[in-house]
Amino acid sequence: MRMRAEIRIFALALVATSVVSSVLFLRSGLANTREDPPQKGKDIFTPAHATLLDALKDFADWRAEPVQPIAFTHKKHAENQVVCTACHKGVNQGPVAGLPSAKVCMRCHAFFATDRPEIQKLTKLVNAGLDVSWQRVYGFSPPAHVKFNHAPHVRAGIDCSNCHGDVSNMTVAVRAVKLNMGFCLHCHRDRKVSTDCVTCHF
Amino acid sequence: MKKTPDQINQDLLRPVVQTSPSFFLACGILGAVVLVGCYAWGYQLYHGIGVAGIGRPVFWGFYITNFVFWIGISHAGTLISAILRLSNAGWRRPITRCAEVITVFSLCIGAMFPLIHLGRSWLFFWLFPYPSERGLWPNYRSPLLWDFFAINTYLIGSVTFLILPIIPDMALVRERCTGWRKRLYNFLSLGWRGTRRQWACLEVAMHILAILIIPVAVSVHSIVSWDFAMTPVPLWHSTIFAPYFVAGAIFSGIAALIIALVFLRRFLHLEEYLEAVCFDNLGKLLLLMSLLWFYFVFAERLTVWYGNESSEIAVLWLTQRGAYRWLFWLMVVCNLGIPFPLLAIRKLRTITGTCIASIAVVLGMWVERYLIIVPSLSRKFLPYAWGSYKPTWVEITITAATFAAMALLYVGFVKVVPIISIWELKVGMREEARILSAASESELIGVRSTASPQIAERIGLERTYQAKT
Amino acid sequence: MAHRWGMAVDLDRCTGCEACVIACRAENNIPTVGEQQARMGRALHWIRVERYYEGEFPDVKVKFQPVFCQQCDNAPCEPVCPTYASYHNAEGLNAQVYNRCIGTRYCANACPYTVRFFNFFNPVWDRPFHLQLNPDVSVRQVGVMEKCTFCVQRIKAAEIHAHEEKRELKDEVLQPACVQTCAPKALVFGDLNDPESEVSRLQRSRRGSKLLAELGTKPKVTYLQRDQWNEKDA
Amino acid sequence: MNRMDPIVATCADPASAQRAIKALVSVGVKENEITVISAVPLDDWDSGDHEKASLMPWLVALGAILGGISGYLLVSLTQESYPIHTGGMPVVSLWTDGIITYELTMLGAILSTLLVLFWTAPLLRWKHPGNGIVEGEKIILEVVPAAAQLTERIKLVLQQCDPQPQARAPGPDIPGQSSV
Amino acid sequence: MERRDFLKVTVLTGATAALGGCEKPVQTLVRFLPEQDLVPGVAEWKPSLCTLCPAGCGLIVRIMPGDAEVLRNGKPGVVQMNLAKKLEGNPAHPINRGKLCARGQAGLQLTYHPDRIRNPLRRSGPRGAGAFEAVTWDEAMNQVVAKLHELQSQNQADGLRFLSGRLRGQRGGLVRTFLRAFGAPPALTFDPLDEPVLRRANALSFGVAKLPSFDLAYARYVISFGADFLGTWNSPVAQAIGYGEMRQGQAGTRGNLVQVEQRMSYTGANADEWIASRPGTEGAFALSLAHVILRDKLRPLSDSDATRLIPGWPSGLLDYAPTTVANLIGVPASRIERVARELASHPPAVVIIGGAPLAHSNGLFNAVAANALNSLLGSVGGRGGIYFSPQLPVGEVTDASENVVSGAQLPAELSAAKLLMLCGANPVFAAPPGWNISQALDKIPFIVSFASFVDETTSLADLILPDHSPLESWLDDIPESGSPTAIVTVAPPVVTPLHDTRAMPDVLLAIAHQVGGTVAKVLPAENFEQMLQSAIAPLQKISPDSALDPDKFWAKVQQQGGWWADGVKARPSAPTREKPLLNSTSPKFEGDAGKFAFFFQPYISQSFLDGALAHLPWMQELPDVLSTAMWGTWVEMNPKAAAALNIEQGDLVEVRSQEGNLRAPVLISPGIAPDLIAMPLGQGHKSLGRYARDRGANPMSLVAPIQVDEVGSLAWAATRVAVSKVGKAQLAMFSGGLFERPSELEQR
Repeated sequence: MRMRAEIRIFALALVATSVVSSVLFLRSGLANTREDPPQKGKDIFTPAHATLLDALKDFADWRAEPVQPIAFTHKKHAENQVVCTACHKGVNQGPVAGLPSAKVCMRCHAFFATDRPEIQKLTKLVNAGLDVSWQRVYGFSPPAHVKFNHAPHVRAGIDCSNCHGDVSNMTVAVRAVKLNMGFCLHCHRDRKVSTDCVTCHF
Repeated sequence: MKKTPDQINQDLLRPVVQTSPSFFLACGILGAVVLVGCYAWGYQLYHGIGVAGIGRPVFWGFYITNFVFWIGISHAGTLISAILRLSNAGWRRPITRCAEVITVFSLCIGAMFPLIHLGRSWLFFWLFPYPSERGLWPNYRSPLLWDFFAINTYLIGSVTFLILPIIPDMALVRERCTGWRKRLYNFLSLGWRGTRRQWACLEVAMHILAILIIPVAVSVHSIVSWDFAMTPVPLWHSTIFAPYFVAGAIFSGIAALIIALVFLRRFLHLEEYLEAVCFDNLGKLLLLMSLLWFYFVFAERLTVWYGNESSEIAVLWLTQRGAYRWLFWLMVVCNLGIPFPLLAIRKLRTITGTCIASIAVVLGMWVERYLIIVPSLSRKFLPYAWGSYKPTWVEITITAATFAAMALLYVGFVKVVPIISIWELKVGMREEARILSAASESELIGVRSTASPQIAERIGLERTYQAKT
Repeated sequence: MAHRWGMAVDLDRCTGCEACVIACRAENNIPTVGEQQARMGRALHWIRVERYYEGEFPDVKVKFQPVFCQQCDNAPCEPVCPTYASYHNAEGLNAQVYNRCIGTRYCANACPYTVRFFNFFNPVWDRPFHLQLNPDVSVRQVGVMEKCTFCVQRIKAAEIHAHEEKRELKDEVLQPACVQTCAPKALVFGDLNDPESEVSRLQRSRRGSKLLAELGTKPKVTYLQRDQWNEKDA
Repeated sequence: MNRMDPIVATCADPASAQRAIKALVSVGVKENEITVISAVPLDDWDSGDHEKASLMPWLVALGAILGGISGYLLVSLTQESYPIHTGGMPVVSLWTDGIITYELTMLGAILSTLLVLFWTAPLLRWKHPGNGIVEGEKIILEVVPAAAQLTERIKLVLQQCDPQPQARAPGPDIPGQSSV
Repeated sequence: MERRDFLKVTVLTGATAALGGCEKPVQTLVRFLPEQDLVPGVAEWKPSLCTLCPAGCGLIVRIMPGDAEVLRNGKPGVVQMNLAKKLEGNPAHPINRGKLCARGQAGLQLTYHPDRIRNPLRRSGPRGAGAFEAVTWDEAMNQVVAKLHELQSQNQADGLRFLSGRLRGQRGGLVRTFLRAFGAPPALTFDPLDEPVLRRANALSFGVAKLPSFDLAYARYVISFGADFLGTWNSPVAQAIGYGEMRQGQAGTRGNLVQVEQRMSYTGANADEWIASRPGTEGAFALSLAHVILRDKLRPLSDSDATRLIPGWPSGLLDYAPTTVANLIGVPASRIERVARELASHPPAVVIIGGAPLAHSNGLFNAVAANALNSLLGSVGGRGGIYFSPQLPVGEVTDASENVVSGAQLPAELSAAKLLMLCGANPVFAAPPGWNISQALDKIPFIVSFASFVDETTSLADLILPDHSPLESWLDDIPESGSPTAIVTVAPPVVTPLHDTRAMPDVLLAIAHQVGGTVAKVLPAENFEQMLQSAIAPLQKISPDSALDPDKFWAKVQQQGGWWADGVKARPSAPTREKPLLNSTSPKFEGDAGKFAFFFQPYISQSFLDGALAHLPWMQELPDVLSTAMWGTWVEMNPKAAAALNIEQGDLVEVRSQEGNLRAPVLISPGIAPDLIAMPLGQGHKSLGRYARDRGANPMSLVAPIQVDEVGSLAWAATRVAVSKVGKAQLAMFSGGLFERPSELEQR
């Protein structure tokens, strides 16, 4: 029976201290009586991913191969001596290589290969005042926080194929090279150029 | 009472082989709380760390408080039991395992918090020194990395320290059950047979570990303190922190141990094994640490006040007169005001007394960690950047869940392993017997029941005696 | 010769107009957090104008003091970062490598100037506000620390441009957003390794001092204290 | 050679066990052929078993040294591997590396203790779990004579100095009932 | 576990979606052909013009190509277009010389604001319910034209009213011509930032009805009566540039700034000496200074138009001896003496007056007194003094300060209107309740608004013809002050319109053409661009590059963002010859001191001006530099006064005047007189988009409709209020401490 009493005191003490402490906690204005955490849409902030699946995909680095609306063949154009910079104009001017609008395509394809189904697709689009919504092949995810600039690389005489594979022999461009940080660093180390983090991350 | 080895086996193995409904009840309740905590963490992972109350300038809040707190609790076991083993204190035998279990589990829980508090928890593995094609390694100058190494070492050490003495008991259980249990315990006993050589090796190993674990334990909490002391933050950047934290850790550790013992004593009916003498001695230790703790606090506060350095004094006033004064005095009461009388006065140093004192201390030490972290951050050097902190339900829930998790793990462990080291207990009894025979041949038999106070005194059983008469 | 970027803040010129704050916001894609978050101390202002009152009515004075990352040579934020997300680059910038940051927020605690800001959530711009985002600066995702970078994107662009034109990069072609917009010219940016540069000159000024110099952080930002107007001012 | 079944006997207490062993030795059984199994460690028992254990501290020390070296190599080699500048502090600083080295030293020691124990005891051998723990003062003697012809004499000896020979270890029993 | 390859490859949409957080991917939308092929990632700078305040600073805009979601004839899609990324000051512009203020920087958000009106709207519910339906431009235009024809047919042409903020340059000219030709009275102007009192005073003193400019760079002693000239008053950027030079511009000398006011304005915070005087006594203060100077012969006795206005000037202003007025002003005589002596002994010295001192019933007197002091100090037109920027008559514009109906006549004028055209004025929000603006508007049969956002006034409109954002439209301006050279700024659109909007001038021209008759005749221009070109053309003759081919000249003007030439100085027109001798009148206040213990002073907000910028999240989150408050309003109180009512920081207080009452969190500020309550304008919107709506309180709802004598404009600082504590409030503050070395008390 001595035990029972002890336990009762024990419980009492437990309750008492917790009550006292919580009271003091509130009293000292340190307990949270504040608004709920932000809800999606309601607040200025929302979570990083719409669904858990997206989050996992992002973490596992998984994504589908892009499907281009028009089966553009780099090979053909390369064979016909169309240089990369003819379409990817930005590549030696700034960060982004860029894609031309369908207008540019039509400069030639108003006359060339007009019978091909893909070209007809293109023509139909342009007549409808629409552009081709090309899907991105290469690119960096936001959490990578990386700012790549094409121009200096082109100026340094790095061939496009170093990072994009032998596009001139591809039909639809595919991701030939896995552009991860190791890939970049490897090249940078070999060429004795800066491996300072803020060269790319800012 | 004189227990035959068989009785001991029965008493101590009962919780393992028999399962009462209250066990499932406890697991159910605790498990529920833990699940809520998991939900809270998931919620935080999904929305972002912002669902916690931390902001600028108080970037660390409940989570780091809990981290320090649990790491502190972990000093209960291993350190205490190691010291007691080395000093070969007889009364340690029933409590060592109970203490070591606390260490292991509270370490696991404590080590979770740095992960929980990360802004991008999913990248925690960047703390590991693993080779990557980036050639980038973690920064060994960061106290957080010291934590990483220290806690891992300490965890491995304590687990080893815990399981070695368990092996023989596992073998014992193996011998007394059938079916899947037998297979299980056969495995857990690692093929222990109890040969002379095994016993000899085990004893040496335990001795070595006891020696090793003490400096590790000290280093762990020193490093935890350096998480703070390495930064130029008012009141953090102080040389007193390492010993201060170590003392505080042992302080809260002993308290946690006492609470655990009381629970076990009650719910596993171990009244005859966990005798008053344990609580008495632990109580004395707790008293010592309480005074030591106060000594450190006083030294720290006095230096700051006397130094009168503007940024430091701001924090001092904030905690002693400002918004945090209530918590500050709560801390002092819990860590000194309540324990001191209860433990200093012999009459009050009963099981109940030590238990109440311990509860107060555990609470007080949690508050102490909170008061170390938050006020300093909210009063950094530039007054313009002063701020405050209020926890949200997420932090509070997760905190509560960790306490539940601790209890749950403990209950689970008790279900699997006899919480009192049976063989050590038997060795203890044998030694007692020998001391007695040395004391007086005549009272060799049944001494415990009829021992005269003088003899009892000599063999340090006085408390038991008092409790009985 | 390598550059060593630094700044000088003339508190006598500064009017505290906070144009720098918005300029920084626009240049560096700093998200707006909303009232509730702001109340929780989560507003992000890489540069802020500190206001300190002196005295009581009617003899009140006010001191304005723009505070931003001091780009310390001996930065407390750097050694504590377990992943080198906060580190020192060759030009003396305290870089914050967002992608390497796992969000321990240790650097923010260590920083005595409290100029580091944390992304507690993923930032969102109510469309079409996202159209005004600066493509040269990455949008910091949830859980990473951020702070003033001396507009490193402008520095990098200038370097590339200079390299392209095969000439040495001079600091007058280069200004962070805050400096560019500062009407009373209170903020001056430049190369501390160039003794002729304006910022070096100001650093040698008799009014020059460092913020919290006693902590030994060796900031690269010099504050020129407010001048006194004296009766017999020639 | 095929290992023959051990001859098992249970002694009432250490004293009788020791007597039995003396007798066995006298009939030519080597001491290392006798395994003594007890519920609790037996002290004041003269035998060579401790030598095995006495190796342990040295091996542990070795493990510690290995741990320390690997720790120091880890910090000192890896830190230079990326050309990263740091603020006021050196990349490799003995003060901080010391901590990591220390922790890994301890880790090495602890792990080696565990391994050495497993090796010397020996543990992790789950075969023949039988003839296991006995109760209280009782002691099981397990004799595996090298020479088969000794078997009969051993049994005889064991009977003379009172232990009851038995074939099996005490079977399982449920707590609550009286144990062996 | 190791995840080396964290440079991940994602589709473009992934990237853009992440930019905007998690939004629905763009690639589900079709992609329209761009107008011209742009090279993404490459930036260029184009000149433009800041229209957020009357200062008229020049801009350069950083534009880069990007993908924008647009509607093309009802179909959503993506198109590549130039996007504005950053605004900077135009380095060539004489006023702001490459610099810009916080508001100017935030102007960028006007273009990309989510709450912009994206197409013409027609009221679909009862007036004020805020229910609108989308209509096509044709429908909308036809409706307007029909209404106008209706007016003409009922020959109620004078029933047309045009209410706007100050429309300068060709926009103003266009409107004026339109109204004149239509037979309607001149445009009504409502602009709380305007200083009609000062204009009037300058007309009396100097014969120029304009806002003044100040050559601060060379001033060695500046005394400012309530003018927040570094923050929001007149031409802040130009004045801030001058201020910087005054402080540290010339080696060896440093100008001194003395600020006289009751509530420490943001300029006062920068002052070397801050003097708290009684409200409305600034004129007396100025004259008292003048008295000392005259008495001690510190300056030669000047006799100018400015001084002649002041009774008792020749006799040395005996009534204004410091000892006499010290109590009235609330400043010790010794201090007045000292300041006067310093003022006289540090030429060039200049006196500035503006803001609250002019917003009392005796505002005109205060202004004229300050002017007189200026002319006594000989700082009119001189170096380091006060001067008037020249303005060239260009096109339709004869003079920017052409007198327009404003102030208290507004309600009367409005109630006479049959059709109201609304452009850039929001009187429902910014006018005192006593004017009953909304009642007046309710009576108007038809209201057309050119607004880009649905503000309080526009929400009462029957038809909304959304204007382009400034960056999308042709802009021009003829700044009134801030530069010694004559300026005509012109800027072409820098970005293509994002939504289905049209520029107000173009719409007005189109309406004019459809209305026909004289209106069409006097406005032949195809579009606003043509108007501008023809207006600018004559400038070529007086400019250095007169030899240039006109088109080249036009191109040059566009590419440098306007036209300005040195040496074209202003010639003050002859002083207007009606000179009433002004008698010092003490200010009148509404509400008796017994019941309403405090003076009330609303002030122009650093962030929102009069409230027109409250919808910009950047400005909402910008900590007000003195209070460090974000996303709300507050009531400033002196610590002692607050303690007396046991009000403390973080309390919610109710402020009552005879006009109304409001509730707001209190902010204890050392820099305010114990008998004064101050509140920033700008918050308390009932409309104006998600960021401004239902946030904070609008101090104008307390202001009494008292007029400034002889001017008739609103005396907004002439109200008395009472304060009482009603509870606790939460105000988002950026700062923790007030003091750099906090007292023990504050550290709690």
